[in-house]
Amino acid sequence: MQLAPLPVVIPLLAAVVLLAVERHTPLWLVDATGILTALATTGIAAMLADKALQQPIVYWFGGWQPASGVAIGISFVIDPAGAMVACFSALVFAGAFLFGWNYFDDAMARFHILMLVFLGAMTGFCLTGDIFNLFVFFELMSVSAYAVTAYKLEASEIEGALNFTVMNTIGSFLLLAGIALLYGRTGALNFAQIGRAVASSKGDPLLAMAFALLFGGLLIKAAVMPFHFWLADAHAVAPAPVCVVFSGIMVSVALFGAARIYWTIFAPIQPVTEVVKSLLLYLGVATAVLGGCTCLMQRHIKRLLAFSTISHVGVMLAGLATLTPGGTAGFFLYLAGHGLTKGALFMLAGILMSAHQNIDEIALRGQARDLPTSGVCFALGGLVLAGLPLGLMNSGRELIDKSAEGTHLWIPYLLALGSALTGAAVLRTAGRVFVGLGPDPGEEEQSPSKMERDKRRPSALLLIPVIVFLLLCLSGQARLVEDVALKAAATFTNHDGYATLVLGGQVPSIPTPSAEHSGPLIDWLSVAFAVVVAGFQLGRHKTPRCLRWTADLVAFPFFKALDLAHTGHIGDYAAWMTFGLLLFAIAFVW
Amino acid sequence: MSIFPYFVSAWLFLIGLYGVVTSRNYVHLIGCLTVVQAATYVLLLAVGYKTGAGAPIFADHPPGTPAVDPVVQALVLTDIVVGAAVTALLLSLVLQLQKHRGTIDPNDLQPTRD
Amino acid sequence: MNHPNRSIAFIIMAVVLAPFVVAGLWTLPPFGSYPGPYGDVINAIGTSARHITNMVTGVNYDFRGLDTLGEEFILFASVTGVVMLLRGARGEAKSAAALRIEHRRREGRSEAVAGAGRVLAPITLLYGIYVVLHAQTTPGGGFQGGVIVFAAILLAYLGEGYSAWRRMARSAVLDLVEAAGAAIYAVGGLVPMFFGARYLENILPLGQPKTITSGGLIAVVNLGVGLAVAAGFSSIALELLEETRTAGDDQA
Amino acid sequence: MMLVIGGLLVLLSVSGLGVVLTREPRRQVLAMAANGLVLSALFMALQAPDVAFSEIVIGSVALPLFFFVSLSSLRANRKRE
Repeated sequence: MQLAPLPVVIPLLAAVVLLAVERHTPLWLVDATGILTALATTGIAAMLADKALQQPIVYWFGGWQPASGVAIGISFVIDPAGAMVACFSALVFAGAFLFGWNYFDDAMARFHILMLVFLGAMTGFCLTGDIFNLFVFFELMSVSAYAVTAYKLEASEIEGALNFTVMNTIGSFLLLAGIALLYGRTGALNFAQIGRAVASSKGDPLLAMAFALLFGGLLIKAAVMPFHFWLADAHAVAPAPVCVVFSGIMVSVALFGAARIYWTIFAPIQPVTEVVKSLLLYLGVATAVLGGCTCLMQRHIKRLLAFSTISHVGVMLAGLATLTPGGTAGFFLYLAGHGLTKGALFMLAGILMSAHQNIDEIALRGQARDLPTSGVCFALGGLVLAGLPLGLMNSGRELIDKSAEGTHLWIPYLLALGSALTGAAVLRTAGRVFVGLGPDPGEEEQSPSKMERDKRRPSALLLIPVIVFLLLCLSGQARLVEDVALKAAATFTNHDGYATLVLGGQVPSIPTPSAEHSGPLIDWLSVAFAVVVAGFQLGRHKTPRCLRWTADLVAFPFFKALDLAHTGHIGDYAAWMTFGLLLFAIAFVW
Repeated sequence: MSIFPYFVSAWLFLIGLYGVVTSRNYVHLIGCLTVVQAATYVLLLAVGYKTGAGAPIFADHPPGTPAVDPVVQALVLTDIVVGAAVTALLLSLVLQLQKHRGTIDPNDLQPTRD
Repeated sequence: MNHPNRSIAFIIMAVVLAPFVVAGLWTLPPFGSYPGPYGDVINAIGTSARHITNMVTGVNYDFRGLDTLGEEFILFASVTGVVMLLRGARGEAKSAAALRIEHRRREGRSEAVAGAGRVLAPITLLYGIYVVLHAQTTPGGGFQGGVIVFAAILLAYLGEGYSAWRRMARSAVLDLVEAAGAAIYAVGGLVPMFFGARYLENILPLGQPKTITSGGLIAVVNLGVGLAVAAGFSSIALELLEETRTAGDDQA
Repeated sequence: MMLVIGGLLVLLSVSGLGVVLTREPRRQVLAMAANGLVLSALFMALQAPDVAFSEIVIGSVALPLFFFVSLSSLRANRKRE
């Protein structure tokens, strides 16, 4: 049996069937269909990953084998990395469906239909070996995401959904323009074939422009600064299960696509490599730190978590931009660890919404004392984000740190600073909301600025996926996972190996690189810093006045300026995006 | 002439973006997005063009006669139809915006800030 | 940033970007000298491999059929999204169809318009079906023909007026047709796999060139696209038209 | 042929600019329809009849319709308030 097309086809077919029968189907059956489809996709992708670890699979749709080095049809190239990311995406979807059990009772099956299409698009995006096909799945991901974001019709900030739509649409145009340029040069759409065709050209402005356009489009989706503005607005409106998918997997999958394009097409081109190693690495570090700072400024819990996602995307980008198998393996592990942790945190935010009909940190102060388990999970999530040396996220982090040290010794510290700030923000929220720490804000502050309403559901039931996600993340520290990730990264970063695999020739065997870790010292430092910052913010009113003033004087203008940049104005966002493209252009001249 | 079509495409892309940046009305903004989209179509079709070649349809002239690239045409064709559907989705989001906020001018919308 | 500052900032950035764009485009192959090889290979093998004369159709539904599957689902997702958003906002989320107001105020339309609508609708419909069916031979196909069929349905609105039109264009039917169209494509790709072929691989007889049954699987999936496009666009138009209700409609 | 293509390209850069600079939405819809016509003529000249066909049915039927209907619903909403 051919498994390769199934991770895409099964969710899409399930969506079609749901549309046809939705009038006669009770909600529990629709929910169950969603979960089962996602689990089936997870299983098939896992089987594919298992096969791919022995030998990557190339699957030509329509049976169109390439003829003398020219790809005629579209291929799926299933290497271990792609299959595992697809598998993980499906798992996150299963969690989101489980968390959304009985939640979407007022749109018949429409919501589930869109989520299933979203899932099919994401697996296709991970597996495809053709750049226009990548664009199609990118667009399919976006379109199904647009509607589910705006689904919460009570939400007051619907323009968040609209800004998300507009920015991502522009992103897809950038991507398409980049594809057109590459096609104009090479007359090919298959990654491997383009890679071979451009390998000979050195320092070509056309390729630089194509690279900037392709990466601009994908970095919009990945929410890397200065392309990131839409993300927080979208998360503020989207329902919790959708946020789980957005933060848990969508942004990191976009980075995965970018890395795929780099390794299969641009890896041998010297100027591009230089730009990735400089500009993208610095963008990653800047995103990590600035995202962390902005995260600390938020009091809307979903917005806060959204900014923490931006910060962690920066870490992932830095890992990829080191251009080493170690950093790439770190990215894979970090992708999984961060997806599970952030997914769990967004579910907890959903539980708060469901139990207290509010999502404002100040207004919720002490309100959630009745949810101790959720509180523990939330704090644990904060510690993991800060860098607790345990589990998948930490393994990934240590690999990334080690690779980044090779470029600049200070990079791991800045990445740790960003993560510590996000951890601090989450810990502060946990302390304030679940324990009641911090100053009493008084009546006026406590009244929510906006009406938020959510369907009430039993919190205990909703905790199941949260706990599963956290356990999965924390139990994954075994060396086995690391070895698999390194092996996947070795195949993933092999430019020539990919081309021979797709277009024929003997696949060279590559030695699996050994794992190099940074020590746990920096992790503990980061956790300690997070706890101190959270403690300082909660206990501000009790600290000596001079300390408070100094802190304000040093940090406040900077933080305020950062927050002011997030105007929520679509014109500003588009202007910032242009600025990002300009950065690419300047980096190439440099 | 040899690169003029590409410049027209770049021009359309940039003025479309300019429209997005400066728009005072979300409906107008969506109209500007269609200009950006048109830019990508022009670029795609321009790179697949062959001087003096015919359409890649061999109904009247036999296979083997020079024809322009059918691949870019297929890419653009589907994208035009799909683009219209996405535009409809954008428009329905704007309708929601009007219902909830009473305005469709980006300048009038309060920043999503706490 | 306020309005003038933002546009000035954008113009400055665009001016700075311009030389890079020029440099990049300058190194593209000059206009009119498509270097190949992809399109040339398709043009060379298309007719003999699939018995079709329209290569664009061949690329869409056969060589790169997976793209079109994705595009069809983009359409599917947009339509589902439009319906969910608009119906939900009108408080009709749980109803299976857009609410129909029986005695809705009639739009003022002259007899001439109505008559023209009545006459043109069936002609347009026939033309649309013709365009869908002749995808393999002449310009046209599921995408274009589907939109023409949709235009015919709109002309029927002009001809018959709101009530009669809503009785004709039912949400349930449109949903079913759209699902069927998408299913034809997705399942049409799946069936060959049970015969040991690849997803979307042609296992049907290729038929006579220049007939509507040529191309094997192309004829089948093209029909699926035609159905999905016509039904999808009609759904969008229907929901958008329901948005134009004014306050007086409910009582009238 | 090149002359025709060149002329249409010039026309297109003007009509595209027209769409952006027409700030009044109702008039913009007309500008978009005109832009769509120029585009489909250009596609025809570029030997892409399929694409031209697609553009003309979308650009002259579907898109203007969606925009017009949306604009009248926006007006209807405003009246209701």
